[in-house]
Amino acid sequence: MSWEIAISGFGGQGVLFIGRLLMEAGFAAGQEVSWLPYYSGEKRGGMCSCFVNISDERIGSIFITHPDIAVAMNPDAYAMLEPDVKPEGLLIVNESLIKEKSNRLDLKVIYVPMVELARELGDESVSNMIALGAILANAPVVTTSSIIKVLNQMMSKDSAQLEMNKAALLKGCEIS
Amino acid sequence: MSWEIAISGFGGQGVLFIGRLLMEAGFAAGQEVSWLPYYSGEKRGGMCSCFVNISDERIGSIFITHPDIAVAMNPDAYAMLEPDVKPEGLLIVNESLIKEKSNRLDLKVIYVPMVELARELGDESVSNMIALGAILANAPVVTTSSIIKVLNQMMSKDSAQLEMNKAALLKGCEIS
Amino acid sequence: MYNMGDAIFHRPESMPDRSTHFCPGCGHGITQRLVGEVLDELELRERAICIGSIGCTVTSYIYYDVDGMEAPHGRAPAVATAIKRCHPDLVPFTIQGDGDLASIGMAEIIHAATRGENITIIFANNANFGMTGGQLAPTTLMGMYTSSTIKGRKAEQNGFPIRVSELLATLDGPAYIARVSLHNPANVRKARRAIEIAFKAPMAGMGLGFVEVLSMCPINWKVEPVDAPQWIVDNMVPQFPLGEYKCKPEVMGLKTVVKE
Amino acid sequence: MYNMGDAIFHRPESMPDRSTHFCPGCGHGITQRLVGEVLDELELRERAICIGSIGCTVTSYIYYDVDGMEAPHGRAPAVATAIKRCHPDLVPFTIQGDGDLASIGMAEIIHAATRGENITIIFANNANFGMTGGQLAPTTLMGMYTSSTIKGRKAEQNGFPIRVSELLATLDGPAYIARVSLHNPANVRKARRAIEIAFKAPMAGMGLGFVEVLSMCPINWKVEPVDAPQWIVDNMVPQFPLGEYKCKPEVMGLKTVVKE
Amino acid sequence: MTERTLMGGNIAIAEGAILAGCGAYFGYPITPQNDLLEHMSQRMPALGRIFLQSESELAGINMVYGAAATGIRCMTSTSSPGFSLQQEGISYMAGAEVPCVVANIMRAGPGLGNIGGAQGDYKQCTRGGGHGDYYLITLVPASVQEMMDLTMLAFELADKYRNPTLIMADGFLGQSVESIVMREPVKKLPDKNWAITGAKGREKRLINSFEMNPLDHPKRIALLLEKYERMRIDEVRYEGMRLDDAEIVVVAYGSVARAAMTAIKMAQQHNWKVGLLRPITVFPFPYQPLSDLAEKGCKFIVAEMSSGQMLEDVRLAVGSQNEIKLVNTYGGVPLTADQIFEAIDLMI
Amino acid sequence: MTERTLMGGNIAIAEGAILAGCGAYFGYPITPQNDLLEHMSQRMPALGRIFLQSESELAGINMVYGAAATGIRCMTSTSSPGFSLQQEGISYMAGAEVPCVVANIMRAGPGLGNIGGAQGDYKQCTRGGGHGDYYLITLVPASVQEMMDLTMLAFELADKYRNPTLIMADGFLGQSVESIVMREPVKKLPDKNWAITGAKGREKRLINSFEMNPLDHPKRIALLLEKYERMRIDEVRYEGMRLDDAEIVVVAYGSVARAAMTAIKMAQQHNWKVGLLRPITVFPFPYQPLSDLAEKGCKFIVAEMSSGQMLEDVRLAVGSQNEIKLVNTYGGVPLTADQIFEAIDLMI
Amino acid sequence: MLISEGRKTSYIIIEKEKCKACRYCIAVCPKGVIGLSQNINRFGVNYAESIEHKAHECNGCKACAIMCPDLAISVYRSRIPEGGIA
Amino acid sequence: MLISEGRKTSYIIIEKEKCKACRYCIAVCPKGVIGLSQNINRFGVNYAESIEHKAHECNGCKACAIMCPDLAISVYRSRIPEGGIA
Ligand SMILES: Cc1ncc(C[n+]2csc(CCOP(=O)(O)OP(=O)(O)O)c2C)c(N)n1
Ligand SMILES: Cc1ncc(C[n+]2csc(CCOP(=O)(O)OP(=O)(O)O)c2C)c(N)n1
Ligand code: SF4
Ligand code: SF4
Ligand code: SF4
Ligand code: SF4
Ligand code: SF4
Ligand code: SF4
Ligand SMILES: [Mg+2]
Ligand SMILES: [Mg+2]
Repeated sequence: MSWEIAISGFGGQGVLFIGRLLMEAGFAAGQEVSWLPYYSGEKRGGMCSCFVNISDERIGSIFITHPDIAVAMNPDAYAMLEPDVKPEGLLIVNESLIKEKSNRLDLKVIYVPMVELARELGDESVSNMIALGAILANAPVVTTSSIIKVLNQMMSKDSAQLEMNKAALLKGCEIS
Repeated sequence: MSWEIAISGFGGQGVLFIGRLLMEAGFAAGQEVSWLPYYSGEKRGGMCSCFVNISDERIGSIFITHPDIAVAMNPDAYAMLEPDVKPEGLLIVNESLIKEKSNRLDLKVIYVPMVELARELGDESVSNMIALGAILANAPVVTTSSIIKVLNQMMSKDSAQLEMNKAALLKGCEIS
Repeated sequence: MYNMGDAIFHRPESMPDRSTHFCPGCGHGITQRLVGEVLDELELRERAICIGSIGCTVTSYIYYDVDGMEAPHGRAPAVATAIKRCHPDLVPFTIQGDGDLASIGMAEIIHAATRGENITIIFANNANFGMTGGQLAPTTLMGMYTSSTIKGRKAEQNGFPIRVSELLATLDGPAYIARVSLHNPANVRKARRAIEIAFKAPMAGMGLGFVEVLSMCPINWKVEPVDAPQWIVDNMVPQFPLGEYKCKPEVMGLKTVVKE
Repeated sequence: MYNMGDAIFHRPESMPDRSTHFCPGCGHGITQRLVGEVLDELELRERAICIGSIGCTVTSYIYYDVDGMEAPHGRAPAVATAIKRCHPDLVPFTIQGDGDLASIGMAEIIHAATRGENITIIFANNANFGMTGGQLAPTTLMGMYTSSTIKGRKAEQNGFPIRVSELLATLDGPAYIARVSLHNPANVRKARRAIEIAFKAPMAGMGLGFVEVLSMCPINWKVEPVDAPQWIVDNMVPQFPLGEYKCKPEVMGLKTVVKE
Repeated sequence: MTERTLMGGNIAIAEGAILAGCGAYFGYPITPQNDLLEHMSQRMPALGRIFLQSESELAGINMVYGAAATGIRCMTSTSSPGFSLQQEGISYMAGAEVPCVVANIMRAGPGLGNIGGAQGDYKQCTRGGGHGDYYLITLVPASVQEMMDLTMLAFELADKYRNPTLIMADGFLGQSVESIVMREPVKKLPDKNWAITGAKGREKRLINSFEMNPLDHPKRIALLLEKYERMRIDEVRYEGMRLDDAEIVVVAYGSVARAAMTAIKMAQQHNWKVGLLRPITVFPFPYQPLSDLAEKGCKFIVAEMSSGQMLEDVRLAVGSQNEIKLVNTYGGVPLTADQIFEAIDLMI
Repeated sequence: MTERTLMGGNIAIAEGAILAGCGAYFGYPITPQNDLLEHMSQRMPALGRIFLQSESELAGINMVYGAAATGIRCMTSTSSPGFSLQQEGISYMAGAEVPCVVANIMRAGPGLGNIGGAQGDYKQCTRGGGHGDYYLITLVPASVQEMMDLTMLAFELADKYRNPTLIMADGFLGQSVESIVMREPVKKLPDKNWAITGAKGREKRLINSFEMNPLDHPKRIALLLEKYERMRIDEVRYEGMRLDDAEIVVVAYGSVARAAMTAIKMAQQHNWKVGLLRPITVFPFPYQPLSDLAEKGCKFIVAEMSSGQMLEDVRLAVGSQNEIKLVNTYGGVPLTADQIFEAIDLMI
Repeated sequence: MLISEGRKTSYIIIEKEKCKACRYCIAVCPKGVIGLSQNINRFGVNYAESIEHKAHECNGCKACAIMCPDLAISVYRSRIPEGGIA
Repeated sequence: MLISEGRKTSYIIIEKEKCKACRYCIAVCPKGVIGLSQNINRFGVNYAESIEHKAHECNGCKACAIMCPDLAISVYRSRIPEGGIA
């Protein structure tokens, strides 16, 4: 099985981080993985993307142009990703910032009001974790528990932040 | 007519200067000319050579490996030049410093005790002009008067030096 | 616009209406504005040349409605020198970071200074390489944490900070050298006046105008923006004392008396 | 060799028997010898690394019986820094000309100095680029004729000379900075002692040892060699005052009392 | 050790250097290689080795020159504009036969360009960006694993030939993370009987690129050239993929080679006979295998993130008989599998 | 004006620049081009133009960048190690499309090398010594007259293409003196509607190599590449001598071409059919005339004072069918007519 | 700059889309005129705004504008203030 | 370095092939011990030498040697000077 994942949004929306979590979890599951950050705008306030491969074979391209799974965190990301998701693929849309709806019938498109959901949890900055939850709920890339394991390791020093992230992850799983 | 001239000695023996005089005089006579300084040793105290072409045709190589006329001002210069002078060529040897004698029968070799002659004039530093005189006396490259004209121009500010140089030139012409 | 009343503070005319690309609380935004105010004040729209340096002020030229160009990392003083020499009527200036000016560009600033080039250098000292992620700069404070000194700057490993204004003040070429800070409105006002002199002095042919601006970089200092001004007071000012380090006698005359 | 009596002055042991490649009366020969004397004195044959700079001292390494290497133009302080950092037991030193150190190499010397590298820099200041034919150097005196300022150095065109010792003395890294001159035997003796400290201080881990030597270059000054020492007194010393510009307190202890 | 771990490309260079016994690192920040420098700033002192952030790339390469002259394995890393500044120093080291490793994590040029990955320094790296007759073995990793492995190899080759050796990678690869197998540290470093270490109990040694007697200089150069000739014979490295019956050969290196692998898989699904020749060294370049393929009548697609710099080497290898097409991007834009596939499609 | 005068090669570059309207010169001393700088230090101020001795070659090229951005014709000159230091700045200027002239009076490298003349920077000049995709028209004079003429041409081409242009000459030629015909000064300098001159009565202008939006960067590069393509088509220059019935063609430039002329005369005395193809531009390189000669079945002798750097270009032009031999020196040693003649003799 | 006649009123305008929420203005305002909005702007931050019931207390000291790194604040002074002041 | 007993004699030796005739030694010698030779050396210069009838006046002050840029001079001190002193 091979997963090609593309996640895109503003710098600061935590795009790289959830990509990293996916990679780490895939790696822990014994898969071949790659992770690539990609800035297509100014350093600050510009677009930021992240490409993750998780596969049981040697990985070819580290860029992903036709992802199996795509997450669009803002309108520019949506414009960039929506046309190129593989047929039968999964597209997660941050409904809070993206007003458009996809016409593609060959995709599973999930609209998630990430900002609002995160705000409900009291911290807008975890909308990325909501998005990650939405991926996990809709595609068997890695298990939620493997993500939580990685989170536990990475945030062992800040339990408040850890809990907030976990809560957002689970909310994302549930809601979508 | 084409003349290829190589002059070689210590830095400080005035090798470049007499080459320059030859070139200037050739130029004044309407010939094509080239002049090339060549240092084959350390900046100070090393070997210094000078290659002059005087010709009525477009000049090819600015390096001269087989000169028609060669002047060896010190032993290293002699070692370098003597074997390569063109058959029927002219070799001027600074007898004051070079003890060797050429075995080449196809050359006109002139031995000149340049240092002693210059010292007689009261200034060792004009031994180069003695050498130049020796060239003029033995090959119709340029006329002595054309050299004197150039000298007059170049040394117009220092008449003592000018006279000394002229005297050495003439002495070189006479003696050889 | 009578309805609006009189604008007593607004964006300088010389600065087109656009957002900055700096991080929240970055001092560069203030410095750029102060320069813009001086461009207005001295009516330099048609004479100024803004030379971008390499650092977070890399595109400082986009903020002014004046001709501009880039300079390779550290070389803005050389670029400015040539422009001024070729066009004495133009007013080249640059905002250089401490990495740009004091690290890679040290030779160029010293030589422009000692030659007394009639150019304006605003030296935005934020004690680190902002743009590349907060590494040690020659101006990084003793003990300060940076991304390349995670245990803090230590003398044995990294030596001592360079006090650039003091260093340049040993030279005969500069007309005016001052160190100012952006940590509160009063100091920003002083900075503004120093920058004005740093334009006027070279315009009058008196030599280099140089202002070192202690400038907030909250993101790399890892403090909240709102705490950054106090960070300057607590950490930078003790190691980089404020004040004028050089003011040629003839420069004194350029100072306009301002009521505090 | 009883017959010969006791040699009370002879070529330093560390200097193989060979002629110099310098012009008649060149100060570099004296400076090289003084360094050789110090290498002997401090028994550094097995620890010293001589780093050639680019200038007439380009091959200074051939004159010592110690390991040596070259450095690109102006970069000897960087080369020396690395050697010392990697091998604290070695004693890297270099003799740099004023073109090498103060023109192209200004950034490297300032940074080695501010970092307090434990290296020795002998700065042979002859107020011109000797090797390339006597062009303007950053240390060329006001009004002085050089092959690139044939009408004399003028402030408007060429700015002002850099007083390198004073400049470096604003930094915290150097342990010892002195300016000496070679114009007579007494001053040569002083130069010798300064050079000794400039070796001892970094060897003791106190920071950079730096000696600026005012040095004769008769050929490019266009004076007879025998008049060159007085030329220093008349022209250089007024613009480059002799003396110690920095001497960390702990360095004082390294000075041995010598009867004049 | 076959422990697998996740690692960034730049970090893998740093760790590879450490495994190879690199004793000193000197460098100056520049995107996209800052994490390499920052990683070294922590790791090297922790290991009792030398890290120093130099005041510039110029100073950095000259620090490398100094440290390397003492026989220590050492390195610097930079990105394109910084690499340009190091050309004089590299030329000196090549001339003085001092080994070192320089990693150039390329970004888009010319000039300030942008910080996107690129392969626009190919000619500069393979043809001597500095003055004079010299060449540098240039290794071009295509995975994080190779970032580590080729860095270790680079130190070996540098010492073997007493020559600076380059790691040339695009910024994308430098910033990517992949899983790798950790390598064993190098146990024994070579003796260097030329190094300047203090003339203890032996004659003095000199490291320089200058010959006092200029007439000796050509002899010195001749030795260098002979060395480059040996490199050309012994150090060509490349990887072939599906070359046996290939009608079209894609030539690509670095992250582009990875995209090419994907493109070739896509082509395979159409049963097209497409192979990949991936240079691992670009100096020396694998001319022979390419000209062998040309003999067999292959067509070639050169895929690179530059205006077609490697193209010239492929032309030299292939000659003018066979079709060669370039598919490329530049200016910091990645070259994708799609684009390469399209080029294949057009050629088929 | 057909006044003839004697002039040194370096001086002819300086005077050519002055005739071409060069308004500013910035440079740093280095043998063998010191007389060029010194000459400019007197001539430029006397003409009311700008001369400044920069603190280094780095500062020098950046001064050129600044002055040239204001639309002034300007230049620097240096020799090999100094040229290496200018690669970053040249890359910036190429990226920002700022015209200037750089004269590299080559000496022997790598490293400090020696001050003898050489042609070892051929690849550096023709293949982009700096980072990123760019090319520089590189003019290679073979006489003092051409030192002047090609310098004047260099200024024209620099402005025509808004690109730095190189004069590449060996130090021997730089230091030689020959008689030349003085040229007329250029009367009218081109208007530069892109230059930064103070935004008087117009919109502001920007000179940079950086694109705020990185996605625009490729467009900018594409324009550059298109420009280099135009150069390749329009700016190839060379001189042929006795090529009509040549069986052997010597390819040589600079002072070596002069030696080749002598060698060919010697060959002529044996009635051997030997011609000379002398590139006057080496970027763009005269590939076409050479491959035409190759078609005719010629054999080639490449004569150069380097390890064989131009050789690669001749190979690219000629392909693998025809015999190509290299005759060369390096390390600051001149290549003589004798040596070239000998190579001819061996091939005949 | 003393205005001797009439009631003098000052106020500020903050361009919310320029604000990056550094809070410098808030910290330096002697009158507590400025606060952070509940809403976010295109930078995704809760931008600064003049607090409605405090706006009239502004004394026109310009401290906020002087400290604003993002050129987001203009300061006005008017003798006859009109509505619409935010 | 006082030698309290015996007659102290100093003298110098100049290696003529090292001398470049800068005349520094001549200028600084308080005793006029040194002069230029009539002969030239391999540098082609009239090298310095200690003047025969002055040699014995040398007081061993070392000034000449200290100033010599070419390491051409050594200075000796002996209580029983032997012949061959040049
Ligand atoms: C030759 C070169 N080296 C390195 C860089 C990378 N670089 C970009 S900005 C920068 C540091 C900037 O720091 P500073 O000048 O202090 O500016 P700040 O960002 O702090 O305002 C560096 C090293 C570069 N662009 N070019
Ligand atoms: C990069 C580079 N630029 C220029 C030169 C040429 N160069 C050699 S020596 C020198 C100047 C030396 O002057 P200084 O350092 O004062 O030494 P001096 O000869 O006066 O002792 C220069 C510019 C060079 N070798 N390398
Ligand atoms: S990194 Fe620092 S200097 Fe750069 S924009 Fe951000 S706050 Fe300003
Ligand atoms: S040029 Fe000057 S510095 Fe160089 S050797 Fe001669 S006298 Fe000495
Ligand atoms: S002008 Fe003064 S009082 Fe008014 S909002 Fe700003 S800081 Fe507050
Ligand atoms: S100072 Fe400016 S950017 Fe900062 S919070 Fe206030 S308005 Fe916003
Ligand atoms: S030692 Fe003193 S007295 Fe003797 S020769 Fe030398 S300078 Fe004269
Ligand atoms: S000081 Fe030395 S070189 Fe000079 S004249 Fe005396 S012996 Fe000769
Ligand atoms: Mg900074
Ligand atoms: Mg000097």
